[in-house]
Amino acid sequence: MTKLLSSRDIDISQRNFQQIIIRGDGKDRFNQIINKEISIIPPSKNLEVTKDDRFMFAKNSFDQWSLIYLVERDYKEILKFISNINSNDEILASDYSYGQVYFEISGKNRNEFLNKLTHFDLRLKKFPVFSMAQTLIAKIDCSIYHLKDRYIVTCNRSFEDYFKERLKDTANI
Amino acid sequence: MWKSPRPKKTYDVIVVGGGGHGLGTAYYLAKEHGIKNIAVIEKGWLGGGNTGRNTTIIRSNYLWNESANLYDHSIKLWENLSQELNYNMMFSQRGVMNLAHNEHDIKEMKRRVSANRLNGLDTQWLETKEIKKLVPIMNTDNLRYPVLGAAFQPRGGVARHDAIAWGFAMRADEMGVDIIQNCEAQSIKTRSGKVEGVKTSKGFIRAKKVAVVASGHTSVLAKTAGVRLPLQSRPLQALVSEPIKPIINTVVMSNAVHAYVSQSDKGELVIGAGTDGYNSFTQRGGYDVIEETVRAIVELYPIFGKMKMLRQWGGIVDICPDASPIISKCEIKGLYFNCGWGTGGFKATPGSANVFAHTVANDEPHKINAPFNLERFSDGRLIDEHGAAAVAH
Amino acid sequence: MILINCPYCGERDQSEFSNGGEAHVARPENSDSLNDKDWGQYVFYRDNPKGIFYERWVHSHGCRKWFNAVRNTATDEILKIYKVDEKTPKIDSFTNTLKTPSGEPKVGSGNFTVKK
Amino acid sequence: MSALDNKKSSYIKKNKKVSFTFDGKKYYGYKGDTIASALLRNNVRLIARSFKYHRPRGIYTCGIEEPNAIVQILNEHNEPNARATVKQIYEGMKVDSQNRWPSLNLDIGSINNLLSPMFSAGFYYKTFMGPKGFWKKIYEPIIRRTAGLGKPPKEFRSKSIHQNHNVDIVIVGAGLSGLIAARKLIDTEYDVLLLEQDSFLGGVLKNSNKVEQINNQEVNKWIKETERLIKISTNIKILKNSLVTSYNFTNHLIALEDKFAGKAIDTSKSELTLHKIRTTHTILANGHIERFISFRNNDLPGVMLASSFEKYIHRYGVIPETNPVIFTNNSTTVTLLKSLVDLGHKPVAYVDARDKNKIGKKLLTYLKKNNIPFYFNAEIEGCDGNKKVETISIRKNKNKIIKVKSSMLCVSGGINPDIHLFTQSKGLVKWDDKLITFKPDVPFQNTITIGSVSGNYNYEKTHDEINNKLSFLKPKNIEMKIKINDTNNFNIKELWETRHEKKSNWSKSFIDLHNDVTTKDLKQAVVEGFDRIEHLKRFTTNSMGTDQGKISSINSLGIVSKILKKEISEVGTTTYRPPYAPLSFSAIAGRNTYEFYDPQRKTPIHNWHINNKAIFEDVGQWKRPWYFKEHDSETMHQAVQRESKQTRQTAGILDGSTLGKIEIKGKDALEFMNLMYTNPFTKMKPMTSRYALMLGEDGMIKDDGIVCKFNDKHFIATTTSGGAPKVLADMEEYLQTEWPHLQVYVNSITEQFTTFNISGPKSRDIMSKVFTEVDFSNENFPFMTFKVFNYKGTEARIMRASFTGELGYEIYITPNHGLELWKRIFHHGNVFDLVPYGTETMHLLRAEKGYVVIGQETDGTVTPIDLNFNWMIGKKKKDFIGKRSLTRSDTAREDRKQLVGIVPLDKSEFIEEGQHVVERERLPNPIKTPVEYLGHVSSSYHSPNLNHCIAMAMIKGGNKLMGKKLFISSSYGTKNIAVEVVSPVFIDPENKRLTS
Repeated sequence: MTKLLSSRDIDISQRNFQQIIIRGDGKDRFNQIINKEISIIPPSKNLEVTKDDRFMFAKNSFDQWSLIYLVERDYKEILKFISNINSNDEILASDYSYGQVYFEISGKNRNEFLNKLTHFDLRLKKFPVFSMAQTLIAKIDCSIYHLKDRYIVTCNRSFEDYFKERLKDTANI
Repeated sequence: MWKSPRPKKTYDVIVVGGGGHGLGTAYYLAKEHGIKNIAVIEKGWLGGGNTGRNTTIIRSNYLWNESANLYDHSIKLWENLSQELNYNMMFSQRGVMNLAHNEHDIKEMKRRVSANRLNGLDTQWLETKEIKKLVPIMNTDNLRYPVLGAAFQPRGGVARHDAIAWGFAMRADEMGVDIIQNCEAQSIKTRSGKVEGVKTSKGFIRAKKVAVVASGHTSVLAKTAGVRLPLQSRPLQALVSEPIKPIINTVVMSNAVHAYVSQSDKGELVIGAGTDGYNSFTQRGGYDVIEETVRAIVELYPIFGKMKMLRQWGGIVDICPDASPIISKCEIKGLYFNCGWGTGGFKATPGSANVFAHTVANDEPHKINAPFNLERFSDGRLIDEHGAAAVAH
Repeated sequence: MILINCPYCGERDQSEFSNGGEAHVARPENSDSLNDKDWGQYVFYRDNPKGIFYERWVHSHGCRKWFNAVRNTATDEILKIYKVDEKTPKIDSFTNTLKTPSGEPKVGSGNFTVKK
Repeated sequence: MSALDNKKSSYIKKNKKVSFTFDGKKYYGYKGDTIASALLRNNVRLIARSFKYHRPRGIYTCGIEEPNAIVQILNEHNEPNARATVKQIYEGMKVDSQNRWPSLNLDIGSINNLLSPMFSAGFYYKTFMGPKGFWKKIYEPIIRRTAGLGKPPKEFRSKSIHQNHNVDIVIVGAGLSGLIAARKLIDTEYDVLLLEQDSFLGGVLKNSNKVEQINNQEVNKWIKETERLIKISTNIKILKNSLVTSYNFTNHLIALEDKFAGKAIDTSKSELTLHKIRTTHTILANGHIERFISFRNNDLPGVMLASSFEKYIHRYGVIPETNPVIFTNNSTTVTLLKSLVDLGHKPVAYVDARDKNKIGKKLLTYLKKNNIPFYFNAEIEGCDGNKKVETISIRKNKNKIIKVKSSMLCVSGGINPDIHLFTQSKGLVKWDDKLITFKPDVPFQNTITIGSVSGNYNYEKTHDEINNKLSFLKPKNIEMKIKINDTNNFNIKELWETRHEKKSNWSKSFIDLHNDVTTKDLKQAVVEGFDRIEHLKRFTTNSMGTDQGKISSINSLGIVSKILKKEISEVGTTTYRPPYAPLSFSAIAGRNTYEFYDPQRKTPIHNWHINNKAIFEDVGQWKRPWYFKEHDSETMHQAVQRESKQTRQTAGILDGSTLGKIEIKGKDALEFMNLMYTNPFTKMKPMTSRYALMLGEDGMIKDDGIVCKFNDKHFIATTTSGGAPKVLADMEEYLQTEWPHLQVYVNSITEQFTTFNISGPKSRDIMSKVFTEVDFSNENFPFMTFKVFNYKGTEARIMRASFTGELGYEIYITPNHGLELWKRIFHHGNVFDLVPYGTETMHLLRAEKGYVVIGQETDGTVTPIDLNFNWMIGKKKKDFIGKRSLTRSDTAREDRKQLVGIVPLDKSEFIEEGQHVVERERLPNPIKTPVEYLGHVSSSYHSPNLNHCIAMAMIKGGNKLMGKKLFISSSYGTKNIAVEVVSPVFIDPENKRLTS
């Protein structure tokens, strides 16, 4: 984790991370295949996030999941996992490792801060803990994960500089 | 100004739509084709639709020959219209500039400048420093997409939107045309492939010919006659600022940094936004479109950040798949359409009315509007002006 | 700005979505046997009603999923949202939901409907 | 007579003196003063010159509705058109009047007033026309110079921000009704946002003494207590200095917050916050606006709305004049009268248009008791004075004129519910005969109106009304007892204008002060036949000023309805357009402008490019190296020639990471690919790749790329850099909506693979050094095949492909290894003279080879057949997107524009891109009659490898014109360039370099 900024009850840090986007039907066989490989069941409820020490696993929509590695793994392991899953015709796993950046946003003012950059409704009653959403933040397509006291925001790597500048600008102005 | 007669039982021609195009059609039918028994029916007030809601930009620098001919025919009429109608159109030929912001824009615009030249139009290419001379307040280099040049048409400009509707209305009225406001066309009646008349909120009116010029509502009316048109009705918004002393003396349009602006004689900045991406008849678009436009204005003219939006409004524009209009007969005899002007119909008002009147009077298109037929959506001979229409659809 | 209830993500601002025009226009399977006119109808012609409109939207800045909506184009009110594989709601279920005004209301000069 | 401080008012901090200048002269006010209240304190009455006639104008109101007192703030980047009645002063503020020359007191433009017959309604349309050319050269420039209000702003860079809110309830306005509503919602389940335009809460409670006590408390105490309760609540947030300007569809509101109200702006901070609010319910508690009455010279400085006068006394603690004349047609002026008397002053006259029996005994007794000169059934005929009110003419008993002296005249023509926001929300309004005004009727959205905006002018009953209207929210029950100082029976007589006695050019009775429209103009327009209110508005410019006719638009309806002999309800109102008050462009733009206007996308190699003197080109949002400068003085032309030459001689490398990449997988992937692309993929061997084309249903080329086939169920496709999002979206669209039966998934992997294109005769040597484990021999790694292998613990994919016509490879690597690998390639490539090149060289090299670029050779009107791409069309395929369109009569024409190569006959000449192909050697200048042309030059470069210009063109029937002599127009002369039509492949037509 690299600290990006810390001001007025906002803390933001960032890191590179490993991630796999998995497409499939979410039915039993799909769950078994994944569970067999990494011993975790994909969340079944739309927009739900499950988490253990190794992974954050989120259901993005009815046929898409994002699997985020919380602890960096040997790349070969990930490639092997992807190749094993992809040996099933009805699943597509695409490697997203290092192709996206990961920002952790915490602090008391995190909602007000983020709402300077997005219209997304962050109120707890609309965006509960352990849920995720895909939305626009600072004009960029992002995923946002709600982990109790903080948000994880991910976006494509090519936007990294722009996104960071927007975050800093919002904190400073 | 004009009388407000009750509708007669029957007319030679009913023009549906009392905007500039419709009133102009009646005017030219009476003046050039000797047809006097005409009614223009308007559901609201004259010029209250897109005529009174647009940013009044006039230019003819379109890419394809067909369009250049049509729009330049119109400019030529504009140039004499104040005298012809004895009503000041306030046609101000202060020039229209289309900015290029990337290499692709440059290539596209230089091609257009060259095509325009061969078509006898006065479009020229401007380098950034020449733009800066014409519009010193423009931020040309310190922005996300720098200004790399522009296509400039000096004969282009702006005019007074109400004036053309009122001017045509007064002169048509003098020639005996019945101008009937608050008269909504509800359906077009046909029998065995021939038009019979129009059912209106003031009763049924019989007519030998019906010419529909109802912009956003054209396809709705066409449907009542069983005619399907390739149109989608979209919100298009515009806004004006508070008035200030003259600061910008030409019309500037930009597609990549999406905004167009001119300054009215009263001193307001007249700013056009883009269309919304969905069909709507509400005459109101999304606030996000206004924001997109204003941030482009602030980007291009930083000092305008200190100015304020005075009014914003929306119109309903009918958009064709190839961003070119339809001025055409159809499969029903005696039924004619002039529609699909999308975001840029105002500039064409006199030209469109003129050739449409010809089409209605002779049951044959004028050679200028012959390519703007309905068949092109079957045979594929489209007139694709998405580039030149200068509005990102 | 319209608020759209994505069946997968919930209510979001319209700026996250793209409109896909008329819904339920099937791509002809036997395009070779169609004449130019009929093919042109498929490629270029879409319904454009004032009132009840069955249309498509995609949550392009969200889950990227397509879905259908029934919207009153005279008021922009969304009357129903349904998934692509759900049954098309019948039009008569919406006839009573039409509210005035449509566009800028009219009266006298073409403006507000003024009730006395 | 001069202004006095009201010592009883405590809202202004009288212990804090503030100095500012107006037209260069220094004045003092107090902290909290607006420019207007401070100037009134200093007895400055002349504030501005009017729009058209340059007439002297003063302060007419005490708020956002001000039509006259509009000023320029010099020390805020010359901000034009600021409202003196809203903008608060601060130390060092510099204010100027507007629209006058040389000075406010002596304004040359006021000659317009005497020329006024020329400037009457619609004068633009009818005059200044002939002779032809005069409009353009003479009239228009003059009109433009005299019009306009403020001067343009000065250099400025905006710093406003946006703040989004999602709430359950918004309350607009924190006056009496807004505060009651808020109090009832404290600690309920709702998230509530309370918005107040002023820097304090209380509204009418602070602006007047209309309400005496609430729950036996002084109103000020009650406001304080309420504010405290709201602040400690968990669910209500207050925003002060926040004006709601727009009420959009689906309960979306825009409010503008001034962060520096009453303070000098700190330019490093955001000065304005634009709040974008999405709510479930909207409670409009935004009150009312007083309207004026038209009479002779009703624009003279010193004429002021009665409730505004009252507001200056109570809110700002300044009594603008101790002995004014009060002119009213309704009961609301009672409290002004009482305020003056309570302070020990009294009006010179109280003029009431109503009959005695309508006025009420209580008031009559009060007037008598206090010995106030009193006229009922009377009206103000007009007023006179030199740049200020001096003499006021009262018309009594229909004809008798009495003259009184005072410097101020307070006018009330009745009050209008402030329905602007309600109508923006598309709610319907109705006419109320008793109140003589429009009030809200049927809401269109979830809108509730409370208090005077709903037409409830009786403050005593406010709580009952709110209880009733908010009951569905099940709010808290609270005790409310409101004691008023006012009458609880609102009563008004219809009066829009009074009869004009004097006839002189200077005497005018205005209906729109801002735009200088007189009642005469309005009538004249009706006489001319404009009988529709929207036409009248446009013809006369009535209510089109910056105040949008807030104090006068209903009056004009009244006047027009009288002439037309119609009910006002039949005439209708004009449309209220957003925003409610002028809204700062800077605030609308927020931070989404300048450096943040559009995201910049950068590849993992971006910083290397910068360090190696790359000049960048914008390709969509991407920043791509356009060319690399070898040294600072190298020109673009030199750089591109060098890069191109070197690539063909040794090797060159391009950062192709911006290319779109899509992974396609599933049981039906093959069928899907066959439908999406023109090419057939069925017989394609696994681990090979193919150049592929995508069409629209209209048969026109939309995108191209290379498709890699792993097997029938797994593909990776590349797209153009700009086309990537659209291609992915189209694939998703077809899969989800058209062919849901196909079991296929697609993922974007654009960002997942950093991509390099290396090409040139030495590329194989370099690749062999970089990837020592791979056999790059032609036999093992032929053209259009690809391999996947391990590279430093990750996976690399290498494809033998080329966009230059040379031997070449495309390398795909995960982004965390991108830069390292790029450097490594150079490490090994340097000995082979490897050169980095940019997009311009890429375009040049591909043109030498005759390859097309989507968006350059194509423009949405080009079919594959037009490009001689018949070989790419899977003719045996039953269907693919766009197939049927290729056989329409127009697309099947043989004389369509087709792709050809062009070379100048004189090899020293250069053909310009975008110029046109003609059959004539010369063209006239200017061209009067259109010249036929065959097509246009889509690409043109100076080829360093052939050492002359090569070009591609799309020309009519091009295929049949090979070898023909034609001409190309030029931008600089009338002589065209003679050229020969040739094949567009200029280099290696046999593909030897590509495949060996």
